[in-house]
Amino acid sequence: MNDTMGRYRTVIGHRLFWPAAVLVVMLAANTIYRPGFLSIELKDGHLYGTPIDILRLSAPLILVALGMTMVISTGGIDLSVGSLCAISGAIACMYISKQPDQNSLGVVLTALAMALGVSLVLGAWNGVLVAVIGIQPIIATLILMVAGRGLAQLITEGQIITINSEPYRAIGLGHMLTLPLAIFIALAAALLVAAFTRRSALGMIIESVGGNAEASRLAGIRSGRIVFLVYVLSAGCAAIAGFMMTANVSSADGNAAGLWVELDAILAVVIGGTSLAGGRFFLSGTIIGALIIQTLTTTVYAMDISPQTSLLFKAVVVIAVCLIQAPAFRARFARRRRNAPSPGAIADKPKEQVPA
Amino acid sequence: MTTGSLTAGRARFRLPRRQIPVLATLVLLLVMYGIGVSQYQAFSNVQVIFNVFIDNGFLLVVAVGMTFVILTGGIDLSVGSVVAMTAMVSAWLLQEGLPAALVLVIALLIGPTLGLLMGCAIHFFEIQPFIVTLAGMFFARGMCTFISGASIPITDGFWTRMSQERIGDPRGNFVSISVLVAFVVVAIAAYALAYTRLGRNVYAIGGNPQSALLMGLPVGRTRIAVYTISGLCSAIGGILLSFYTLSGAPLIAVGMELDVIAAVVIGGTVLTGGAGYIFGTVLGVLVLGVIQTLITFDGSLNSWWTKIVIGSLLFAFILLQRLIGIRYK
Amino acid sequence: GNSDTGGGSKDDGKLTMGFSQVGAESGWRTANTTSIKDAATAAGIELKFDDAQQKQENQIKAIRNYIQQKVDVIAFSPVVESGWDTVLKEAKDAGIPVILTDRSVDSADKTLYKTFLGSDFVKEGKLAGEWLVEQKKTASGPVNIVELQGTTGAAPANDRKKGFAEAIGANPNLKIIASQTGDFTRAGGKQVMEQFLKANKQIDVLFAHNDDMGLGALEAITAAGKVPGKDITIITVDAVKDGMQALADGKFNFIAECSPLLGPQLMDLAKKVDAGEEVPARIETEETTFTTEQAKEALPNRKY
Amino acid sequence: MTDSRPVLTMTGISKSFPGVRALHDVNFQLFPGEVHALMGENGAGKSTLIKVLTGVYDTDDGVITLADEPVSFSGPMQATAAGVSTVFQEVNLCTNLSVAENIFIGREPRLLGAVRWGEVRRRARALLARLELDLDVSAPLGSYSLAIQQMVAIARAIDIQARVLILDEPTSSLDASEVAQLFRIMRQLRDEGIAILFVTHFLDQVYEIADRITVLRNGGLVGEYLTTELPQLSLIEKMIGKELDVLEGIEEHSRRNLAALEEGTPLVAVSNFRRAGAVEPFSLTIHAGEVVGLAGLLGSGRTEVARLLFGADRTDGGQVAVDGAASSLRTPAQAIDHGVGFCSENRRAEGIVADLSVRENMILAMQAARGWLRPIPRRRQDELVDKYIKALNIRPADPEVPVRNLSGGNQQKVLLARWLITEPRLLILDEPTRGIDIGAKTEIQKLVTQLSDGGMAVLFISAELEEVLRLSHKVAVMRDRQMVAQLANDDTLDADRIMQTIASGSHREEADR
Ligand SMILES: Nc1ncnc2c1ncn2[C@@H]1O[C@H](COP(=O)(O)OP(=O)(O)OP(=O)(O)O)[C@@H](O)[C@H]1O
Ligand SMILES: Nc1ncnc2c1ncn2[C@@H]1O[C@H](COP(=O)(O)OP(=O)(O)OP(=O)(O)O)[C@@H](O)[C@H]1O
Ligand SMILES: [Mg+2]
Ligand SMILES: [Mg+2]
Repeated sequence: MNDTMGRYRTVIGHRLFWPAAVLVVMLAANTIYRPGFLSIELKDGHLYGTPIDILRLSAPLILVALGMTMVISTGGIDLSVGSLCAISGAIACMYISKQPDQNSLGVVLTALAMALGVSLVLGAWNGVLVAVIGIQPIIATLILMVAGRGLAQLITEGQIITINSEPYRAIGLGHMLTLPLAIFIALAAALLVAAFTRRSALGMIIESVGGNAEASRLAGIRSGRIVFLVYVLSAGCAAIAGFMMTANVSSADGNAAGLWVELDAILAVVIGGTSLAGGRFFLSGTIIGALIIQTLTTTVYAMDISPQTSLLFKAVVVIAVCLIQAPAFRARFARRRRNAPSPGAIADKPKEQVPA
Repeated sequence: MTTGSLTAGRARFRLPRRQIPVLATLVLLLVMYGIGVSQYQAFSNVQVIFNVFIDNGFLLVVAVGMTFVILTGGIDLSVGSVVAMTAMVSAWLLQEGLPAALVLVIALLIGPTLGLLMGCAIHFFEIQPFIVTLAGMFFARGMCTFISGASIPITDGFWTRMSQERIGDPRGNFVSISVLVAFVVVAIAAYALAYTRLGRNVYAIGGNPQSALLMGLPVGRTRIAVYTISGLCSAIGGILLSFYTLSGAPLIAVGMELDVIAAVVIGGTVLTGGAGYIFGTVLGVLVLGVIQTLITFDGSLNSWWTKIVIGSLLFAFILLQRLIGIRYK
Repeated sequence: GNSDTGGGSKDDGKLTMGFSQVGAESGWRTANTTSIKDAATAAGIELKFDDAQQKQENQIKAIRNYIQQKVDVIAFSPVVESGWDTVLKEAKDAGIPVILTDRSVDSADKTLYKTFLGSDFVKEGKLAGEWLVEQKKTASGPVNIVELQGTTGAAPANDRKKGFAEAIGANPNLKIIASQTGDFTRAGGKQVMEQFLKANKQIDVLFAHNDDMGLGALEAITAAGKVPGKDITIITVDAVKDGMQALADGKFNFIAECSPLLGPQLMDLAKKVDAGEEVPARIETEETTFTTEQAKEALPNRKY
Repeated sequence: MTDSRPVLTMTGISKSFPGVRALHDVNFQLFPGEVHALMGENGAGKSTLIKVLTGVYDTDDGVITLADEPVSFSGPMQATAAGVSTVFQEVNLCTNLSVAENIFIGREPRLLGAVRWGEVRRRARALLARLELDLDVSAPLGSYSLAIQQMVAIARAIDIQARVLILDEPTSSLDASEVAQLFRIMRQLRDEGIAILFVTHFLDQVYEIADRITVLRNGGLVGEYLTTELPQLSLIEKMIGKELDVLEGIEEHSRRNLAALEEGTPLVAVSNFRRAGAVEPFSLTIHAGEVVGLAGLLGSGRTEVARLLFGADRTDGGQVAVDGAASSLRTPAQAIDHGVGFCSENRRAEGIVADLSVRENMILAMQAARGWLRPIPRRRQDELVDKYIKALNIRPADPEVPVRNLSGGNQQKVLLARWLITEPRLLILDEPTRGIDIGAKTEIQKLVTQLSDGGMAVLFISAELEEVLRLSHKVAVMRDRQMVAQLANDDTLDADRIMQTIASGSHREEADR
């Protein structure tokens, strides 16, 4: 009895519990509204169904949010990711569209390399502004957020560049083991970032810089390099996300690609439990956060909530998510409930378990 | 002996250092204006300056509210939507035939109420301001589209008068009433920050919230107050915007929160809180306004170059500001 | 810029026009901008161009600045319909004529602007709806329509929705079973269509408020194993090149044109207005509709 | 004194944090007009008791009465309003505000709601004068050293019209004259009938000022005693629960032959290091195995010297040689590469990373030196961390708790461990024993001697001259940001002579003016 109680407590106490619970509740609500919501069928050898859509569509957001997690963990913020998505997509599509054989793998790889390269350079630009010149991150990245959109449109000359390239399309729409390739790419990126940060000491050092920059400096951390690196990383993630977004519709739209994705990404990071003030970061939380956001968007469409009210609906859900997530809210709520029926019964429990 | 060692009151930095970023901003702003004048004839018209104020009055008011929030180390993403919502609600109520005075009161109550609620959520439930105000942003924008999918014109006499009244020589140079309102708001805010307990608590909380709490300052109350103030400023901004455009439109002021935050930060306020001035915010708004004016005067840029040039000007400005700041540290 | 671009340009006899564009939010808009710029050059008009980035405030600012610069004509495509009286009055007081393009404004005082040149969004929706009514004349059972709206609150979205709804009202069998915003983008159109397809067993018709959303939806329809243009009839608005291609390929069934090529007409008008000639209060651009066959014909010399 | 009724009683107070029982059934009472010392090892629960009292934490159990009224404060604001004025353990002020404002914020003199700044500054100056401090009251507090900040915090607390004054380790980085100053005021307040709760780890201070002592151990109450009836040794016993092996051995060590050490090339030799507005040019050589003490008064520039040596601040000029070869120590990272470590006096702002665990905080410097690409294997981390948790008796002994949950003294130990783990060749310790209990302090002192015997050089800064004298081979004396003398620690050197040196330095300077 005590043992199950303890296990129950550790599950509830886990920081991923509440975000995950929210996700489950959202899916459940959808299923109640439309029983077929979770159903998945096999079409042309791929799995087909709303859950798959959610996974595929959340892939770019997951990617952007991963980079954003690192940046936020250092106490910064990267507003330019949306523009970077647009730029990387624009460069890749532009290059491919100019080639005679759009289906050649070599062409696509070159395009990807070029776009990624440019994005990394732009990430480095952000990094220099923040880490070397010492401009406040929000402003430093705002510059590229504004100018980057212009750059993307400059590249596409304000047109939507449509391409017809199977290998490129695969980034957004391809399948592997019956599942969308995009989700594997996102997962791979997540694992890579996780390995990169947690297997090396990078993660701890990032958290240290975000937690107390001066103390970290005095401990010998060259925080400038770390901060720089993080912005480059974020740009890299955004670039790949940009490929996915453009591949998804086989066209690059300098204006619309990745519009407002920075807000969604920041929201995902925060829902995932990372504090905007910097410090500890949680990659798995971020991923769940991104899934929650995509599920929310899909819910609006799936329930066909009228566009006029959909923002209100989103607001209500986001508020609910925040409240459920907030320990202080749950504490208040629990206290009130506890006071009513059997005072003390639950309250005494933790004390007994505390080792002296 | 001890006294001997302590007599020379030497701080590592003297007071003016705190004003340097603001001074640098002012100088750079003047330089930018000078460039405009030297490039374009009509730029030197006094009315150009007045127009910058007329066109940015509402932005200024909202930025003042945002300054309070950022000074405590918080952020308020809802401002743009609250501005839109206020304008929308006013337009709608006027269309429904309510008297102007009543509409004004209602419109001025909605913003602060939302701000109060957000402040409470932030304080009592310890939810990060970013999410709370983002939800507030969705909510307010949702209210806009909920009220009407299309824009609602305002034909009310009072509004029209406020909108078209020209103060100054009506043939020559003039400002609008909004500008005066904005100045009043700026003056009150500057006074409140410098001379009232509330204002000082704002700085203290921005400096270090834990310390402020342990020093016995009303941290919760202040925090809730700043979001309420920001809500109020957004509401006033919304009214000014409805004067400005004589309508309420669901998609107006989209992304305004970023302009506002940018203005505040360019004005020298630190995003982590605790340092900054209202005067800096005024400068920040002017910087954005002058950049915009420069772009229009040029008139040869296409859409994407406009964005790139705005970004570049912003960059040049911030870089110089920063370099001057370092230099005189 | 160089110093001679400022101030009144009457002296060199060249007409100066201040033009404030909504933004560059779509390929359509870019084509519109290009048309205006090219036409200005061709007509020997000095154009001061401003991009408002979808913000009404920015447009008002731009107009104020044009007044300061004493341009000869001001033209702009309003972001929204309402809220222009104050600044237009200032222009009027300064004696600068104003021409509206693309979208109109709802000022009660019609003397604030000289003329309106542009499309009628309601009519576009109507044309689309009428074609559908004609097509489904013979349908005995209910016809299920899904609609991809433009950005919520945007004038073209509101008007096209309205016009379409009016037109299909003629046949009670035609029913809109779902209507969602796709934000005028391909990605949006696709994402929404995916859910429509999953939530609704039978979809007969898709009406998209612009080509881009329709193009996005195409992919969703294909992925669902349906044949666009056959299993689902697709109607869109705009007729940009990619859309026309899809139409020619039989993936779309019908497009109501919304032409962005206002430039030459605008410059003409500007000259007339500047010369003090009378111009009609409302000029609608010549627009047509396309079916697959017409698209095949028109496609080769489509510029945008 | 004792026959009046207590102004404050706390009965049966318990407080648990997840996994830690910080207070368990503690009783405490405070009478008007007494100075009551609250004693205990690091982590005994002293600060927690104070925070429970002032409403920073809710109690799990227990009753608090103030003047016979049961109270339960929701936070320091209410406590202050009820007449309980507190200086919390870490300096809890806002460094972005001016000195004057820090003293008066929340109760500024006002006229029609407007703060009267002139009055604020005037009164701040007057109040600081009472503490014999003359500061630029409109300068931001952050531009002053931690010790000054501590004095400002005290000034803030004593200005409040209070019935109860609580001082949690106010003296941890003050030197003798400041402490004397503080005590003078405390006596004055006591005589006015104010009840003072005083926490310190300096036994001498307790015996100098306290009337009564309450001892906590491991969150439990050991007892309440009259100071006069509790000899020092039994106080220590009560605090640590066993006898303390005394400081034998250390004394001899420091009086070792300095000349023997000073043979050969110095480990670090700086000449003409300076920083405008902070330190006048100074030269210093430190040899392997040498402990150099840095003595001086509050604000004399000891911390500045340390920071310059470590590259934490930029120098304006001067040369440095490591192992006889010209080098540069311009950033902390460079200094660390050269085997220099620096344990800052300001542990909250410049030391701990509160979010990170004890383990991560400990290995941070070592990891930084290796670069992030070469993580320290987890096994090795655990070994190191375990070793120092034991050696420094860090409590709780769980390496995975966030360091923010540790008591102040234990945080300090974590910081020390961080630097010891890097095995530096020169370790700069700025007030390393700040807020550390008597047991741990001797441990640390022993450690320093051991390390220096093993060849590590130490630059030792402490406000306690005795400590400096006990450990150092050589004492450099600072005065008004100038290094005025370097004295070998031979038999003739004692605290008085150091004070004289400082004083004569002062004469010289006065002549200069
Ligand atoms: N916020 C917290 N969360 C968890 N544990 C805490 C927290 N604050 C204190 N503790 C624990 O409570 C115990 C008592 O800490 P407290 O700060 O009261 O010690 P102290 O007697 O003041 O020690 P010191 O002399 O080092 O200041 C310690 O074991 C500490 O780790
Ligand atoms: N009496 C004072 N008057 C003005 N400023 C002072 C005074 N004392 C210290 N400061 C400021 O404090 C800063 C730090 O001094 P520093 O820390 O080097 O002194 P310290 O010898 O370490 O003394 P402390 O015991 O205060 O740590 C100096 O830059 C100086 O500006
Ligand atoms: Mg303590
Ligand atoms: Mg010091």
